[in-house]
Amino acid sequence: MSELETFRRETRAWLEANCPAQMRQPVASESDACWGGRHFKFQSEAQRRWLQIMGERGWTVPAWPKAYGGGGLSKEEAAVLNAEMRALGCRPPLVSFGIWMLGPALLAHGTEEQKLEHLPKIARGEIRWCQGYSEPNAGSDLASLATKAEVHDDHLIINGQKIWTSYADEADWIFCLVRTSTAKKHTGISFILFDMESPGVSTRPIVLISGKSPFCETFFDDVRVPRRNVVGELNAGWTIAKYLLTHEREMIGGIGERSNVKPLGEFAADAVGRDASGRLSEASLRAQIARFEIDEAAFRLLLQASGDRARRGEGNPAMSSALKFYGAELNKRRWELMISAAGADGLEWEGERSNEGTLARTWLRSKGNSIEGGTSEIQLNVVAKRILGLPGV
Amino acid sequence: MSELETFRRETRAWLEANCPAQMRQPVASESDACWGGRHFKFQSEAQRRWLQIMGERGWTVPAWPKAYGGGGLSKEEAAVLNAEMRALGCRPPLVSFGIWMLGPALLAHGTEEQKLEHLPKIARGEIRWCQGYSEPNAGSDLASLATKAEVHDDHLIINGQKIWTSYADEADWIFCLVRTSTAKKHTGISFILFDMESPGVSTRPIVLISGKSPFCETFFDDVRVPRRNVVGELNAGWTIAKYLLTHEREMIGGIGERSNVKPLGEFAADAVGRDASGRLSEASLRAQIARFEIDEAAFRLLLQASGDRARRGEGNPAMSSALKFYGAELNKRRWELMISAAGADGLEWEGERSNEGTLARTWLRSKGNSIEGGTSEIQLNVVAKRILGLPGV
Amino acid sequence: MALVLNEEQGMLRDSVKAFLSERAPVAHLRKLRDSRDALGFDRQLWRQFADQGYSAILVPEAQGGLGLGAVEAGIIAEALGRTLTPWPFLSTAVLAARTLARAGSPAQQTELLPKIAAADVVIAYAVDEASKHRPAAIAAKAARDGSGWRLDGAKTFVLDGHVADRFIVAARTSDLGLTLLLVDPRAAGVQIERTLMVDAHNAARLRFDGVRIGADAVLGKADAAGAVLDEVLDLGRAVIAAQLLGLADAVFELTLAYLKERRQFDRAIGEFQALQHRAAELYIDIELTRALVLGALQAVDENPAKAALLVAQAKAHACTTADRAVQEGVQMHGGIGMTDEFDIGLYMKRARTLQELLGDAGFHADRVAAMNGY
Amino acid sequence: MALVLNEEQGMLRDSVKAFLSERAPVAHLRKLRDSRDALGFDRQLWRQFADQGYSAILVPEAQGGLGLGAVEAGIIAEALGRTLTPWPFLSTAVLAARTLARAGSPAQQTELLPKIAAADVVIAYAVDEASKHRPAAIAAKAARDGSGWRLDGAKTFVLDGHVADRFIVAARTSDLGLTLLLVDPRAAGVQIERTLMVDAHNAARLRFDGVRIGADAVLGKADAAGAVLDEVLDLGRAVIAAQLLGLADAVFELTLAYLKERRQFDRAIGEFQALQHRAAELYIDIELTRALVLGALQAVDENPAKAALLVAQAKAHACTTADRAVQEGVQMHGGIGMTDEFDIGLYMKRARTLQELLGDAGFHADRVAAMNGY
Repeated sequence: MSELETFRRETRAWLEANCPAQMRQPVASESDACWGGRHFKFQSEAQRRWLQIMGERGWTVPAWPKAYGGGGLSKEEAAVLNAEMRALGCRPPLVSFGIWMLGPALLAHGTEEQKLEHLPKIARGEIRWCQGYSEPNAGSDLASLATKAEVHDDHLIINGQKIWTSYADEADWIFCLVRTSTAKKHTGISFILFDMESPGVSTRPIVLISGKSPFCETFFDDVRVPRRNVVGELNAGWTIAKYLLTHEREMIGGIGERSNVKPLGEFAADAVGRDASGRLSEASLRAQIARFEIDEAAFRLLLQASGDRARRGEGNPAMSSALKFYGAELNKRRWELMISAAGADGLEWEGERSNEGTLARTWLRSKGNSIEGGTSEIQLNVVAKRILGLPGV
Repeated sequence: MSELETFRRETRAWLEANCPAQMRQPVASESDACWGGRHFKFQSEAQRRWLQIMGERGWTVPAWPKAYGGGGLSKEEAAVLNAEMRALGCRPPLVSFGIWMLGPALLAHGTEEQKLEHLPKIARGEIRWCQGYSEPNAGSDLASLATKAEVHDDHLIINGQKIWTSYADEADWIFCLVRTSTAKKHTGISFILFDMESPGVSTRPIVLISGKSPFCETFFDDVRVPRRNVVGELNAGWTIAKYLLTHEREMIGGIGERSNVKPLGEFAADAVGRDASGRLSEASLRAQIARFEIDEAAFRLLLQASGDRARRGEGNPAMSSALKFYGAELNKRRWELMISAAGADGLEWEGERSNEGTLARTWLRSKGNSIEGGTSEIQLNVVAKRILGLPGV
Repeated sequence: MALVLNEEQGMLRDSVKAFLSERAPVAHLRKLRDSRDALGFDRQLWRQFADQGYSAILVPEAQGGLGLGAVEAGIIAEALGRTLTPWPFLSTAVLAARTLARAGSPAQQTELLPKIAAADVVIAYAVDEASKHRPAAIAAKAARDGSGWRLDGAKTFVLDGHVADRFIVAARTSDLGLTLLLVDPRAAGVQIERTLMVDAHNAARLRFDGVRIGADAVLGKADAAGAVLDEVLDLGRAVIAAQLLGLADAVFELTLAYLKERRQFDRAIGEFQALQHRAAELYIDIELTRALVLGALQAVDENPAKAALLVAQAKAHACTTADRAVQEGVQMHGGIGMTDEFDIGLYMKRARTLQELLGDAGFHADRVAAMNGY
Repeated sequence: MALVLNEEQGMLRDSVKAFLSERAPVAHLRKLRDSRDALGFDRQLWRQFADQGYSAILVPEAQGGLGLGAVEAGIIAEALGRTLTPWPFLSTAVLAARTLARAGSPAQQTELLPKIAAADVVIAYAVDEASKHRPAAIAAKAARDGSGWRLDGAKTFVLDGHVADRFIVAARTSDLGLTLLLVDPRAAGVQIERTLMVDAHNAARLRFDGVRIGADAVLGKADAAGAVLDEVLDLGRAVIAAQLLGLADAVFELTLAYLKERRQFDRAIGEFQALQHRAAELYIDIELTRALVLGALQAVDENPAKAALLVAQAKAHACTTADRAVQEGVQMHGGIGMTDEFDIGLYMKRARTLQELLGDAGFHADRVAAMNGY
């Protein structure tokens, strides 16, 4: 038996023995996720315990080095762990921007001291992180950001405002882009970490057109941050930011692909009825849904083909922009057609019948798909320039 | 009875007495038009005679001054003449770029000598004109034109090439934009007139994707033109060109409005059949045609409203760009839907059954609507800048 | 007839616009929404609106109204579309007023029309029974019951239903025959449920269980309401199209201003040609809708033979244009457009409701095809 | 299975592309068209193509073919779509070859399949009878006549019909039953009219008046050809989708090069953002079609249960994409794109014919809806 097979057998046995039964139930809603952090309210003892024992083994971040709280697994072993967890229906013990975003950046650009300080706490779910990038006047054009950090001998003083900071009101620490020099747009930016409990930090939740959201505005008023909390060189944060943005874009790529939703045609036929020959009774809606399903099928296959090409080393990195663009537009179309099929009933906003307006709220929320994570316009610019090689203005 | 009423009665009587019966038949095809000129082959004696007697009265150009071969009529009288001709079904005695384009330009910018020399011959249909604007590398960006006219004491020497010169192979004279200075893009252009029989002028017809066309390429090889044939100041031809372009755009505005074509829905239902309840049997085509007819109805009403607003002095001149854009796109959609309804039969290219491919050729020809007379892109630029006031790049 | 407003109509437009932007701008709707106002509109403000004569447009002069037409009602609706003001204008001052004027008995007219003109009554119009508008499929049933009627059935998407003083209910009284009935909300067997809609305007679901209705509650002739209903629905659709036009206009103004003001990559975003072209196309769509809506309103007043076709075209076109306006509006505003704090979301929500109301673009395109014979 | 070509398939793609761009580029079609070639293609060149094995893809190895599948046939078609080469590939090497392989008797196979592989025979496929593709409405009728059949009816849009050595005719032999018949063009009662189409490819109309056909001319079982026909048509549709993909690719390459080269207002027109965004969207559409077409071809080979749905989706998507490519291609080229001298018009014409062939986007979208149960 190969070593990998042995690992698989042992892993399965360990998971079967240790994963609490409750943590093997399918995730019912977003609130089932375990985000960790200082103030996190565990939903159950099982959830707390699952995080703890996985954290102890470093299996919340199986491929990180053991020295930083990881599992020290090889890529192949991590894949096996993942597959076994899926096979047994184990919930992820921890979801976290620390794992997805800050961790990779620190591993690549942090000092040894920074890694030792922050990574283990991320791995054990002790510190919950949020991301401070966008500002009211620096959305797509991130390089325009204006939050200012005055550099002193051993500390920086930060003043300014961030927006779209997901879960800022529940996070313990923030990783943040700040301007440390106004000499040049891109080169005057630094990547910095600080505690959200520092004096001068405040947050305000953002209500979206669809209702409550995890987003916040975050304000910095003379926040004092030790100089050793700068990651990478001073004024060289743009490199790290770009690294993370690409990362983020890839995560969002699959947005158009939602398998847990009832097929549109079926939903619509149930909502508006069928004619004598079984066809959806609104002919023009029927045609639009068919066109949508065709495009959706094409998108699923393109996602698959892009993966297959990337595995062969034939992928174009800018393809993620194409997928982000199309996935977002497709998802918007899906919800337009859903709301159109649902008619007046779909426009209810409160009350039990509409499950507190779930359909209408999801429809409205989907409008953000083509804005967040880089607008559709930005993605098309990237495709035009980096794939098609069209000249810049 | 008002003077205008008297004029109406007399005009009607004169038309009834003098317009040949044959010239009161509806126009059957484009080849029924009388273009005049040195080499024009009249279709009939009636056509020749109708041109002659109308030309003698100056009623080919009723509102031009009598001194220049016009009818000297007031705007109101000219409108009455027009209305009476339509009422009796009289064909226009003469169609001519001289009347539509050069005439107005000469009236506004020509010297007395130029007016006396050229306008009467236009009015009597003795000289047929063509227009030399576009060049292979100066389409939408007309100011880039490169046909060069070297200025000498009393003459200019012209070298270069024009394209899209309608009927250049049948025209006697050309009005033409040439570059007389390379100092500045817009200010180095002159507006000049010359005889197409001048040594060094040659033409070549252009075949379009739809088949034969009136367009030509026109080549100038050391063509010698007297200096007095420059209209307006040397290097100041851009003003005249712009004047004529606006004129042309307005003429083309009505392109989407074609009343002599069978309504699309009827055509399509005849072509693809109906279901048991009388509906066009291809549901998605039916929906597309309905959307087209809605947009077409809106376009007709917008044309009407724009006229009504202009009459009140409330019009925006750039609205003609909006109408040109939409009319062109609408006409393209019309023929896409026609060809789609006609199916394989509509794709025949020769032979009696398809009337030598009329449908397919008209469909293909319509693709030029959004290119000729200013591309759709240019029209949208104009709308964005001159109506919406969006900043230029 | 020229496709432009005449002088009086122009004055009406200016005055109602000024009135609404001063007294009932979008912030007014927002306040009602956030305070979860039980009535859903401000009755006092609505009376002030009526004091200007705006509720009396379609009330005949004999009943104290202005006796004006669809064009004038459209002008009011267009202004209401700009400010999203949630008044019972459509239900009461348009649908009910025109029904009463066309089919009401002298007693009904004398009782109700002056109150409509004075904003002293709210009358809700109950037609729809399913999630999509399908007036041909009305199933609520009124059966003869002595000298009167007995009403059973359910209605949905009834504007202003939960605050109405009276309903006008379209009920089936025979296989092909419909009857319009005036129903008292307080009658036994009537159930009313307020539905809180995405656009924060009023609507309700109604149930009628053996509701007994007197003979004097019939509007016009029993079993023969089809023609009146068709005419009134078409008037309503044309007026909603005007409201969508006003909404699209307002959204486009907001968006255009933002394109000129918002800077990215060291330029106003309105300098980017891709946005310029999209804005230009949207502008043209709005102008097309404007011409078509006015044509439809004029036809309702002057050319009944062409009205149905033009109204269907206008409602379909206005739905599509307003939809494009709000989609582009949100997208071009970027993140700020997604926040509840900013008004554009309110426009998107209202546009969606108005699209559904009395038939969406697909419904009316289907009617256009049928009327044009294919 | 990975959604990429394997190594052999990649080599096939490169070799057929190289062969066609060298020996039969667009100029070749233009020459045939302008010389009004009576045959409509160059037989010698076609044999050279067959010498490479390209006509033998779907011919089983037992009959001297390569015994490959839809993916490989699609690779050839994609290349033919790029160069617009007017060979009887689809009719003979795809539709006829697969029909014979599936339903032909040993005698039929032995006679015809090796000739197909060698490009020694042209076999035209006669299905359509009206201007739109409607295989469910086949009305040409074959009645029993002694031991054989008697064929009456008409067919239209028959590719390569005027130069065919044999027809495969789909005829109705009972209310629900279809039969595929091998028909000799020289038989009494056959009328053939060449139809000169917009794309300068071969097509014909056929009439059959009491054409007598022997019992040995039936392909497969009489009255039971439905399943074979469905399968063959789906193969053909997937292959046409691949051809449309190649065409769209070629047009996009032409257009992209022009955007980089053509200057206006002192800039390359490809610098204008509105054109950049349209080009980027078109690029994405082409990539979507590419993935979907390969998925459909793979399903035809490996997953028959999913093939019909995927093929319908692929044909619909390819039609829409190719249409967008030629529309944008002409528009972005401006005046030059409208001239016959420039190739893009030839692509537009061919794209339109391929869209119509075996069902346009609307036809296949309708099938998708039906297969997905709404």
